Amino acid sequence: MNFELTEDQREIKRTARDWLAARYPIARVREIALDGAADDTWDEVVELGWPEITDFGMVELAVVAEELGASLAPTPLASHWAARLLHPELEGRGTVAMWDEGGTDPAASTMDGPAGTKIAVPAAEGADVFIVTASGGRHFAVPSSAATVEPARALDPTRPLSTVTFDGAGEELSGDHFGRAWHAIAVAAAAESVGVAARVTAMSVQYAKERKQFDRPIGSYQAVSHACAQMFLETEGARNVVLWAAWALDHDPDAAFMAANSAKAYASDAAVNVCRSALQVHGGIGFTWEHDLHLFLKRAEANARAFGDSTWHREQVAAAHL
Amino acid sequence: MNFELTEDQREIKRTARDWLAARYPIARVREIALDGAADDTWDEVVELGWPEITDFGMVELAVVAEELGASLAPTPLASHWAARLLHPELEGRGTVAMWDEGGTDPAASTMDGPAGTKIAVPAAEGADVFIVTASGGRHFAVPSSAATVEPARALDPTRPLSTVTFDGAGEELSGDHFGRAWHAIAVAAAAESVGVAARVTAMSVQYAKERKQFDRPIGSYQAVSHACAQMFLETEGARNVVLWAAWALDHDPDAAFMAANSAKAYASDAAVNVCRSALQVHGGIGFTWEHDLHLFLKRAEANARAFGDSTWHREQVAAAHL
Amino acid sequence: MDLTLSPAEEEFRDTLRAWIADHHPGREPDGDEASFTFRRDWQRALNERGWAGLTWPTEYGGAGATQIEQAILFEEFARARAPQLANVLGLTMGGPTVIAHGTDEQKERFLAPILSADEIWCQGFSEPESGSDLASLKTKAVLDGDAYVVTGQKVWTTYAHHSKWCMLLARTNPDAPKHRGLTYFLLDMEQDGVEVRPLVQITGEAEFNELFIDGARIPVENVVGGVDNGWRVAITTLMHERAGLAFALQARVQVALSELADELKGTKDPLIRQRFAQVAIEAQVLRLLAYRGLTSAAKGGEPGPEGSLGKWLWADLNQALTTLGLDARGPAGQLVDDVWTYRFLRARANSIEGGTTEILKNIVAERVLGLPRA
Amino acid sequence: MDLTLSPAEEEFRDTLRAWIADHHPGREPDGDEASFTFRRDWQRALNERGWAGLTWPTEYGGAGATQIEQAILFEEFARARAPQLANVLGLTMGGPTVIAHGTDEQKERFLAPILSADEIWCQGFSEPESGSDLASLKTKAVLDGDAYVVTGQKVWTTYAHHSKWCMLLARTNPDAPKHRGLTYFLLDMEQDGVEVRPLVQITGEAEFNELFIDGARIPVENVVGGVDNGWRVAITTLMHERAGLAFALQARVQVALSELADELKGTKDPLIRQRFAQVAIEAQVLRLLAYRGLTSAAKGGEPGPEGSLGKWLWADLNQALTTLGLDARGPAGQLVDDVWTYRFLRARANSIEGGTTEILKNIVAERVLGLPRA
Repeated sequence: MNFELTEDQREIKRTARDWLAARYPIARVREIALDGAADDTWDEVVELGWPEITDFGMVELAVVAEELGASLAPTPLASHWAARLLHPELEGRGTVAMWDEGGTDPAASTMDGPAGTKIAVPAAEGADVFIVTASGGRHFAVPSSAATVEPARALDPTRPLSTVTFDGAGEELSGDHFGRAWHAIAVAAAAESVGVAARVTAMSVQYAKERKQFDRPIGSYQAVSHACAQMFLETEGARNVVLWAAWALDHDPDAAFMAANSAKAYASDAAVNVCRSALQVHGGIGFTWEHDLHLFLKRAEANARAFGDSTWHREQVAAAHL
Repeated sequence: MNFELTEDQREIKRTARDWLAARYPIARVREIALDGAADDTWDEVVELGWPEITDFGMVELAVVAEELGASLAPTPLASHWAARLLHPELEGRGTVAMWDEGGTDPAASTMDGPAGTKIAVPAAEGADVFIVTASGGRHFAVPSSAATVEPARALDPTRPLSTVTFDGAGEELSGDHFGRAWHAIAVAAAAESVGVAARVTAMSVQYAKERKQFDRPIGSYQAVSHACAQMFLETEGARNVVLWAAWALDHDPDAAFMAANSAKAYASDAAVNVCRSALQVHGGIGFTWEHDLHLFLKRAEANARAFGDSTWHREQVAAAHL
Repeated sequence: MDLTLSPAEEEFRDTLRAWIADHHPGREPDGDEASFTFRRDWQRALNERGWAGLTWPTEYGGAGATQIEQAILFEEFARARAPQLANVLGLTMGGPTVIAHGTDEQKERFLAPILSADEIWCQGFSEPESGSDLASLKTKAVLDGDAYVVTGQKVWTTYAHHSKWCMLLARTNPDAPKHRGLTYFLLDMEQDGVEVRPLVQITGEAEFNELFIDGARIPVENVVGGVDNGWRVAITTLMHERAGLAFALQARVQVALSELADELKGTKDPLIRQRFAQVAIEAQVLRLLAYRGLTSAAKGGEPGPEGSLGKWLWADLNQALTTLGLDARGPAGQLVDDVWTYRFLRARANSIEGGTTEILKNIVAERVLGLPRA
Repeated sequence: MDLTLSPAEEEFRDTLRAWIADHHPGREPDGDEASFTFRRDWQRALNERGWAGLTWPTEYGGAGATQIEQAILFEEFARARAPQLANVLGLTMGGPTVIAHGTDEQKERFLAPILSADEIWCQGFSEPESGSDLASLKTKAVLDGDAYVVTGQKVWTTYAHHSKWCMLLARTNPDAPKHRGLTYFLLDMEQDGVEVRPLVQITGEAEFNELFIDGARIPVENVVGGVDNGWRVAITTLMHERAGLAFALQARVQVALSELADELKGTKDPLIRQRFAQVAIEAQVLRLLAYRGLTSAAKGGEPGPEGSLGKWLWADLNQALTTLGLDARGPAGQLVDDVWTYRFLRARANSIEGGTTEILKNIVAERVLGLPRA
């Protein structure tokens, strides 16, 4: 019984943090996300072995994902992981096309096969393979040659989304790994939300110490300090439940699915709550484009809606109990 | 356009407040509710004309009901009003038997006529007439001779509840007034919740000024002062929406039903929120039996569940809009 | 107690409603300049009818109408999705301040161009270091002959780039206690030493500006309400703004609510239905708070707590409403739509702008409930 | 990272589980005296097995077990709905305090009867005027020969009417700063000058007592940890309580949750389902916070923030859980049932007892986040 990262896991965390800090300082994130600069680190990412970390272990993946969230790195790694979890033999870079137009249930596509349109497909431009969901819980691997990508307007500018039309070509995937894969995808997304929440909590605490009004740091007012304490509670809670779920996916299959649904529900809400509250703590300055807070807020809001929102994941938890 | 009580309405309010303060100081309420002392003011209530205030005007009724709530008077007036609104020709003292065993929808009894058992019947002992709901939206007036009353354990000790079994005798009521009557009943209950909320808000503010910890009045801490401000907001809001609904029932039929559902939903929640928050402001002392706060809390909780809870009333509002 | 309109009020409403129907210029064009011209033309049309300064005294070009008639106007404008007025800050704050505290010469000089939108007004109160603690502001004004020389920085100045005049609060006495050393000026924006820079918000729009003031001059006759008396002048204007605002805000909420109802019509999702109903109910609570405010105002008293409560409740409510609008889109909420994404993001500032919710709670706790100051 | 038990821990769990199954005395009887005897007998049985002071050093009659084994015990007790231990405060607070701060004579005298439940302990810290501000307490102890004479009033003393010993915090130096003039005593309850009155709560039960102390005597050898050093002695015990408590509390929440799940099984109401799921998720969050605390403790460091976070989260969670239990009854919630009414009312104190949520948030803000003190 030991709820600490191993030395190896801590080393992975350090590497991720250092590499992301070097390649994706927030100014660089803004250049890519807001000014359209090209993101060109994929080869390095491959060299670091991160695209295949799905084979390595879910805790390791969650550790890297948290750092991804904390840095807002606009790399297509997360959507590639999702594709690779669903299609472990995938070659090149993948992504997942899961949302029917007008659909709301992440687990219930009504598409009749890999023919039709999907919305909100992450990192579609440059992807080699799309994993496309269809009715009856089927999954297809579709090469980019069979997909027409139309950029969409993403709420979160650090993560481009597209509308993608598939012409029907593609290979159906088989196996009994889809259930675990979707739960692992949820945990990875939840881990990113933890990273967002943690970074924004730290920013808020720092600001509350520095900003003075009425000759006192605003953090000396309970309206602010208790809001920060709440951010901390939810962030810590979210990180714990994400690590539990990640660990359980590899070591405790009985608990894993409910843990994963719990992680996505709780971490999505935590990141959203933290960012909304952080905006209040920051006051006017946090509402400006030049401040970084809105980028985190938009990531939190978008991520909360990706791969099933907290309401949907809670309903899965309810179904397991009731 | 004038959102103030008329001089007549203010006079009714003063009379109610003074009379209730004289007859039902909280020590007397405790004697009746907790020690089983007899409540013997009904003749005076009749003399004041309050049992027939249902004929007079809903704002007037709401004004008295708010004072009833603020005093926690254990008089059976509110349940009599409910009966009289459903059965304007009622003779003697009435009450309403509406909840089927296991039922949750206040508007959908499955009882086949005035035969069967109702739970949570207020002020059943000593009532002359029971208005009993049955399937298909039917209402029956049942004399007490046809009813067997079994006292139940009420959450709110100031308002006895009984399980009542009806033997089948009774006269079916007719008319097109039932819709308005049920909405008026909801508004009367909501007005009582406003009285509870207002009294408890005042108690809490007073306590926050007096109680010192760390050499400061606790009301100087935002954790406490903002909680009090929230109580005040919800109480004022609840009072306004109750008065609007009361006024609309007499003067603006198009708005009346939605206003009444809104009033019951909002005031129920307000009283519950205020009392729960007041317990936190009071700390340990508010958790003792000897302190009066729990009596208000129990009234707020019970009243929130009487005549349809806030979820049910919100659904009616949603149905009107959507 | 009577929530109906009087016959005269009903007649005003009907006349107004017909006038709006006749003059409504349609959908606002895109683009800052086109939008500004559109709003200015709309205000001019309203002013020609005599209604731009509806509650202003007739001697200053107003219609001398009641607060209730003003409320009717807000509601009818909202109902008809009428455009905003170009000179909203001049009409609701600048003009009333000059009327209450200005000299005869100031009234003569400033009021008519406010109504006609020939001169647009903006407000220079907040500074980067002085948000909630407004009285700590540092912009200073030093007397130099017959003019003050002003240096400092202001922020959140809506419409500054279209404005001729700025209601400027600046420190004239650095030695006095912080509330007592401020003066309320009317700063001519058309001069060297005043630089306006757009301040882009998280919505991507530049609704506000930053104002950099470096040696700008204000003639002494442009002091309003006396030197070192600026706090009192500003605060009465702010209270005025907050009470009247509640009505305008609730009217706009009703419009957004009905748009959301149209979108959600027929939805079976009980969670969405409950949230919608709660928002609808709170919108009524807000409307009734505004009615209470009208009743207080009609009795001629000081603005009651309704203003602070209303602003606070509105912020909570508008955030809940716009979040529901976003959430109801389901997974498509990851994408920007034409309505709710913007509204959701914009609404995040509701609990900050014009008095943070924390400050409003302090006001209610201290001034209404009499709780001790923190 | 590894959330599994070691083989040794698994063996302990299995042994414990079998032992509980063999010795479980069934449902607790009604009535204060009968209930007390029942809990005392249960503790004695446990003590005969050597597990009453599971984590106490073996030299004092404990089992010298790890915090993890203690957590296993809490979980197994909760799982089996085992009775509470009669001397819970002696076991979790009094004993550890004596072990940490007591003299050899005190250890010799006091520890064994705690384990055997021959002498029950209660805690005399809070006073009517000193709740969150514990250090302002007024009960005074004046040296008179070889004993202190104590006068004052204590409140919220669980089990005082069954207790032989009271952990009493009293002021011995009225001139020192408030934290520096307190001493930690062991007060013999069986004497004139100590009066216990039941304090009935909103649930109708008298779980706590008031303690009126008028001239009671405490021999000097019953000072623990030195005169005027009581604050430090008490605070380490409180921290100890809070960290260990989190585990016991989460174990009980799991039980209540599974009972609620049984009741709600098959419900179609999406609102109830969402609320249940949220509670179930937060119960896991609480459990994991407790695991974090174990990990910190195992590393031998100071108690981390988990204790304060856990107590705070538990209060929120248990209130949400019990409110859901009440709400799920629908209109029958107006009536008292056998489970949820009591639990709902009892849970209202969760955010007050053992540190109010406001104080816990202060602790997190100041000591964990380093925010300035208000």
